[in-house]
Amino acid sequence: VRQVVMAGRASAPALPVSGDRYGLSTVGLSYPFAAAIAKGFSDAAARAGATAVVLDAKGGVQKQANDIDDLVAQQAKGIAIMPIDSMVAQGWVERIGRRGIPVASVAALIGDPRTRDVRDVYPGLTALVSQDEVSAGEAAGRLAATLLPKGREARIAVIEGAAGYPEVEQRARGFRQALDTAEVRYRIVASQPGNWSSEGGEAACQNILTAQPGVDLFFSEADDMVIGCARAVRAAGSRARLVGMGGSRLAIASIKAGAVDGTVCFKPEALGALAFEALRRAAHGEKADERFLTYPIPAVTRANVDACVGQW
Amino acid sequence: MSGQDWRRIFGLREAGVYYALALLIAVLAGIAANRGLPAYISGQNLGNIAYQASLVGIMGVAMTVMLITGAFDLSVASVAALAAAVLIALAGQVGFPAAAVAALCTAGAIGLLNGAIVQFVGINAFIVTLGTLTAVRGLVLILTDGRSLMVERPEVLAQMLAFESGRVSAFWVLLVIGAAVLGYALARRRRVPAGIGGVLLVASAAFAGQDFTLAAPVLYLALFTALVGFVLRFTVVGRRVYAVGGNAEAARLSGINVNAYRIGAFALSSVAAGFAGILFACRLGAINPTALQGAELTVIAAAILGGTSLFGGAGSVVKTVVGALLLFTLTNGFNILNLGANYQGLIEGVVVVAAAAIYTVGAGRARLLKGAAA
Amino acid sequence: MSGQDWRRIFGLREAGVYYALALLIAVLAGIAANRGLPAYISGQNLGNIAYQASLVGIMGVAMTVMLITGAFDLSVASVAALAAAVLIALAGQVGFPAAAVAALCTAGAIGLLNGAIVQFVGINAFIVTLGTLTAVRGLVLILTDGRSLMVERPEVLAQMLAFESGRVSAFWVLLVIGAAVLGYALARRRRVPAGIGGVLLVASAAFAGQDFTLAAPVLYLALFTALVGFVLRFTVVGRRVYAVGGNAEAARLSGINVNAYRIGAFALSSVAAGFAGILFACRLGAINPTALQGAELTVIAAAILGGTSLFGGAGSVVKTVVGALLLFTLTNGFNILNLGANYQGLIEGVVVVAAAAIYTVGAGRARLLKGAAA
Amino acid sequence: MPILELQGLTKIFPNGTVALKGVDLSVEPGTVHGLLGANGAGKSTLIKILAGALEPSDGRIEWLGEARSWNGPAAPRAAGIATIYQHVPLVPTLSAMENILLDRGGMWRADAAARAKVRAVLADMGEPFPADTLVQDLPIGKRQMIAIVAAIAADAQLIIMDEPTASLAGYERDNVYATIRRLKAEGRTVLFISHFIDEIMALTDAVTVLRDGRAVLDARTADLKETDIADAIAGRSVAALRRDRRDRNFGDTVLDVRGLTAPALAPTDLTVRAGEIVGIAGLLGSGRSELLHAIFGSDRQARGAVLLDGQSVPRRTDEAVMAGLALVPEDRAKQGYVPLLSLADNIALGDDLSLMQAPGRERAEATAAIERLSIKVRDADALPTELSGGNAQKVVIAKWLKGRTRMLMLDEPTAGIDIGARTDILRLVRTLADEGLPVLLVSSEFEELIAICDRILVMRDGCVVSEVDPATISETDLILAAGGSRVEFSEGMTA
Ligand SMILES: Nc1ncnc2c1ncn2[C@@H]1O[C@H](COP(=O)(O)OP(=O)(O)OP(=O)(O)O)[C@@H](O)[C@H]1O
Ligand SMILES: Nc1ncnc2c1ncn2[C@@H]1O[C@H](COP(=O)(O)OP(=O)(O)OP(=O)(O)O)[C@@H](O)[C@H]1O
Ligand SMILES: [Mg+2]
Ligand SMILES: [Mg+2]
Repeated sequence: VRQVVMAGRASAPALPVSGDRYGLSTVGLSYPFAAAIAKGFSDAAARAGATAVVLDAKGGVQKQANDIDDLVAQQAKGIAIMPIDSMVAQGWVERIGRRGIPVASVAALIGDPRTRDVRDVYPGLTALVSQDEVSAGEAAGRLAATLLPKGREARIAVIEGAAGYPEVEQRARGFRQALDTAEVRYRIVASQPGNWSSEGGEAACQNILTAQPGVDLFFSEADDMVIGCARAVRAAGSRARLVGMGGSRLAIASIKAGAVDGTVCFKPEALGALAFEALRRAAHGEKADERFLTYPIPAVTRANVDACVGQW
Repeated sequence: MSGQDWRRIFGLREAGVYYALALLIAVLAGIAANRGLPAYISGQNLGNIAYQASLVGIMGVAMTVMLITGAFDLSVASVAALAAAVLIALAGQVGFPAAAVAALCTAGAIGLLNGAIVQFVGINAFIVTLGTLTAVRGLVLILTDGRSLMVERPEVLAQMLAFESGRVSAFWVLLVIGAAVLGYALARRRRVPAGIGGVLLVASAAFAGQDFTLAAPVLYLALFTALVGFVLRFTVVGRRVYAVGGNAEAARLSGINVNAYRIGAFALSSVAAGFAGILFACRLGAINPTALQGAELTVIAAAILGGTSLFGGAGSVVKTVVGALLLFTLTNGFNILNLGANYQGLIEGVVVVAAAAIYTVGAGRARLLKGAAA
Repeated sequence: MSGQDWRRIFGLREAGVYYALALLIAVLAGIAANRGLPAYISGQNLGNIAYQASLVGIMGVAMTVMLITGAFDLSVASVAALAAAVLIALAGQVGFPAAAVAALCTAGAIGLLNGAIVQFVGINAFIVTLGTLTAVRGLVLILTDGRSLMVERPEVLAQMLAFESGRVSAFWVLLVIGAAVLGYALARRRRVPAGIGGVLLVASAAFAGQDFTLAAPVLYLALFTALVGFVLRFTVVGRRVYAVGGNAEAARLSGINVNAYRIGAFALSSVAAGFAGILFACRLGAINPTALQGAELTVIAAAILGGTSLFGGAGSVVKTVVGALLLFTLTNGFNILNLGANYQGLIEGVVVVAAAAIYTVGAGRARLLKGAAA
Repeated sequence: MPILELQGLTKIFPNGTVALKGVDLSVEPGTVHGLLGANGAGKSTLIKILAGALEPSDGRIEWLGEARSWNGPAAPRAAGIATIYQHVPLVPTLSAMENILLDRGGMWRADAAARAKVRAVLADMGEPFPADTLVQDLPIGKRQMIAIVAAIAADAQLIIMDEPTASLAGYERDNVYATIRRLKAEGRTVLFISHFIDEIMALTDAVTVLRDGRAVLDARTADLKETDIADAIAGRSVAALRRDRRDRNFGDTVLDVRGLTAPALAPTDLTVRAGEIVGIAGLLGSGRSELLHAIFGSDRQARGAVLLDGQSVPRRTDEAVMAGLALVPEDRAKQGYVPLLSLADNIALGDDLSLMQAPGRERAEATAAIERLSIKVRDADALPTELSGGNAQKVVIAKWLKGRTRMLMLDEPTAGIDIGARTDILRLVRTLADEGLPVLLVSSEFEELIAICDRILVMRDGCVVSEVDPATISETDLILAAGGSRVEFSEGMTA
């Protein structure tokens, strides 16, 4: 009878209890990017015959702290953290480390993101599995450099995420560095938050276009915002070019349709899988020489958009 | 018309939110001009603000009715996201109109459920709609499986985009509404504010000219506001809505079916949220699971800035829309002036309190004392 | 003691939230056992739940006082974040104790400001605290420059960690509180619920044994709840708090300084939020600018789940804490059972409404009608 | 055949209170039928059942010869029964006119015909209130009138009035009397509840007296004397309140008010000596309540000096209470008690200055007060909302019957209180004064003022216009002094 009940649960959300348990604490599973990381993590676990315990911090640091306590209490074999806040997460890494559980960081580094280089992995971490936000910004900047008008100072507007997120500054920093390296003459005429959402990006671009009708290029720090921004640009009859970041399915579709000029291709599922593998190896006592794990993050345009499969 | 009536109508208490909006726009226009930016008060920019405020406005109008009946709905943003998800999920198979109807029905069903639980089980509306806020967002997650959904069929997508991004000549809209309001003002003497409103509308039609167009959501907002405002102001149903919120016991003893009105308000709120969700989904033909998260507080803030009482019995839908415009004018101003993101929160909070202060202080000490007692 | 009294005290209406929590724990323990997971009802796990609920509990207790006086505070989460930011920013220079005092003073000042605006300018508490929610979060962003801050000096950090992560033997805490409650129950006959509570506490002390320790925040929560509960239940101040919320005008005419009580409630709410912020900062030794965003709704939900009225005049701090425990037991259960994230929202929403239903339905039709009128 | 007949009507509230224990009542068409009874006798409960606002536990209602059972208040309205409730339920955020039209169906708010009809009724009644003012801005007396107009405009065959005159004074009462006569002349039936036996004698054709949920007297008014009714209400014989002519020696000046002014109050000076009862007479809206609130400090716009035993009292209610001032406000539900606190807690609200609550002492005091004021209630743990109107009023008075009170101000303390309790309360006030407590008493019952006051101040339009000696003035002269007309009054009472 028990078997029948368990079989009946196959479609139920909970994964069957089998093999070792590996935990992933995400920032929030209603964010598609995080959900895709979780999918990569769970799929990899399933392939390895382990159980993935994926927790949803719903965007709250405090909830994430609780989640990590719960994972420790459940004696997970390895814990991956997708930290909501990099500085705050330092304490968690140490706390988990004291229990001897391997811990990896996914999608963001641990430590002060302003001073610590992403490749300088925080002591105590088994692995840091991430794209480098600054170099992602650089990829976007290099792409932008090719789109800007030549022979005059280009006017650029940056659509930031929201105040208080370190990526906001990192991506913008990389973006500017690449433009500087490319020796483009440019001026950032506006830098406004789009709250990571399409409607926020649309409103910000609409409003910026009112104040600065001659903007040549909008750099949106996330794909959702670039899509909204594209609508605003089209509605205002502006000729501004649009560069996003993230490689979401929607952005890929928009690039194919010609509404957006380019984006930077992130692969969250790959991140999840890499993190799981790193933890599994560490749990089985294998030593790894490289603790920073990443994957190539190319900028894509309409010409090479097929190289990027939207994973979120 | 006596001097006292004039003072009342143009006094801060009645017209405070209009003054607050006008003041904000004037300040922003002044700063923009001072910095050598393009004219702030342009048809284009004002149209943008109206467009950005339209979804919150539509939900705010229904929320106002809700608040007037003395209840509360925190679930609107989740319901809007659910309607959007249903639309996107179904549109590919059944086409846009059928999917839109399904989305509205889903939203309406949740409204009825909310209302039934509040009225028949008797649980506080705050906790019920907080529960449905969470539960409905959960449904959105289940429906989207935590990923962004998009409409794949291009002809359906085109239909949806057309529904949302059509533009109408503002000239005719303003002229027709203005004439209607003026006509009303003339038909009954003593209706000075309506008369002024009508004149303003017709004047702005002439000012804007025939080239200036409005986005479809703005038109939908205007129509919905006019309809709800009309029902509240001129029909017996409207009177009963105010009575249910002002004193439910008095309403019941007057033979009004309080349950029906309250549940109806929940349904209206959810259907309006569903419609806002449809407009949202039609913007991009796509939806992500976190869409519109947190919008409920903006919606309620718009209504309360417009002077609607949290305790029921008083409120005006037009002022709610003005409240929403005020909130979005503020972000528009931040963007135009390129104010640093870190400073926006502080300024926004202060402006919201100051705007509310304008008419509260205007209402004078007498009401203050009563208000303190209430 | 008559049968009717018994029925009342153990009836769903009075004790509903306790039953809801017990039921939830029983269901979770059952499922966990069925799936072969480690025992759900262990000191460790229950301690975890209490620890996780402690910040919301502390804010919820103060929020309950706020709601009893008939006001409302949406700004608690922002205030907590500000206090945390002040603490972290100053601790490096002036040391932990001085920085903590500064943080509490900052929080208290914002509470006084909130209260003064609500009482003297007469603006609705909802809109004022929505404004300060935004403005104070803006201050946090300005203070931190949008980045996370952390304490650099190791000895200060150690002090802070010690303040938050010290553990006390639960045995003594439970025993002392249990004995006090029992003593009270014996001193006055007829206090059956207190008696039962005392017996339960002493029994769990015996059950837990001397090895079982409680995290410091849980102790702070217990002390704060006991203190506020005592003041509300046994002092004249407490009675006046209820009177102010139940009928402000009658309270004023009875010689109660309504303004002082209301403003005091705002100050208490903010100071408690500030203390929660300090615990938060000490827990992490760092603060991110978006910390605790959205926690205000959880805090209010805990209070309302505990049966506190949104309209003032009724409420119990112990039940608020139980409401908070209920909410955190739920997420703890999700984590333990590894329930798919997509389904959590739906289940959480349904459980919240169901928990509220337990005691509302228990209150029966009579109250339902009154509730509809309120 | 009676238009309305009740048989064995019973009502048991969920908390176990048996409000009606099988009442039989029959009302003849075209008559004015009086319903009387002590506070808590069950009058309001009875009419709420008739109006469909409460469901009877048992019994039978026959309307126009047909057995009916209402489900909700809409049915009796449709059947031609209009009701004025004791605690007038109005929507504060709507205008008076909208409130009157609240039960109308139809489509448009601005239904011209309906409005015209209401305006006609208003004109008939001498425009008792501005129709377009929001109800929340109207004082309690005007609100009472709104309910009366609403019931009359509803064009019903039976009009039930639950203490319609309790919050009215002078000419407004006369208005109501005239209206009732007109209704009767039109062939309508009125069921009239009142604690004023003179009203009952002058207006009604038949009376029923309830006591403890039973009808104890049912007779034609013409066959009864006032004392019969009073005795039936109280269940004992009630001695009429009569002025005792003893000469009193008053102590020193306790309350000294100098140049006190407020928006609705001209600068006023007055003094009250220890042991003295100073009455304040005036018409509705003459500023009597305003004066008391100004003295008490609850009107923050009031300016001027208030000295208690020579000490200046700061203009705040908490300071005033500390100093020993006490005010029993006129609107008990809104200003008097806290509905969610028990009677014991409500009564304790006025005096606690200590830190800890003292449940034992407070309960004993509350129980003593319940005894002393004969409050009809289960015990001191009951909530004020469970009480009948008059009993709730007594709770508010009980709040201030403390040793600490040095100056007692009463605003319409007997409004809605039955004849037995009224005499008790007035005797109590007299006793308190004789023990040395100075009292300021506002009442629209000039008879009461004359009976127990040592001096009467007359107010008109926010001004104290004269001071009269109750020993020498007659009731009609006092009414004249207050600005009412003697002719109207005597017509009102006797025609
Ligand atoms: N909602 C209620 N719940 C419980 N008991 C009630 C309720 N309403 C009234 N009672 C009780 O029913 C009895 C009759 O009350 P009712 O209001 O009918 O008295 P009344 O004759 O109108 O008195 P009054 O002259 O003071 O208005 C009283 O004992 C009262 O306490
Ligand atoms: N809430 C209010 N809003 C506006 N005017 C008021 C209010 N209360 C009283 N007034 C006005 O103030 C004046 C004095 O009223 P007050 O209540 O003191 O008179 P009163 O003699 O006590 O009459 P009542 O018998 O109504 O109590 C009146 O003109 C009245 O209309
Ligand atoms: Mg009564
Ligand atoms: Mg008065």
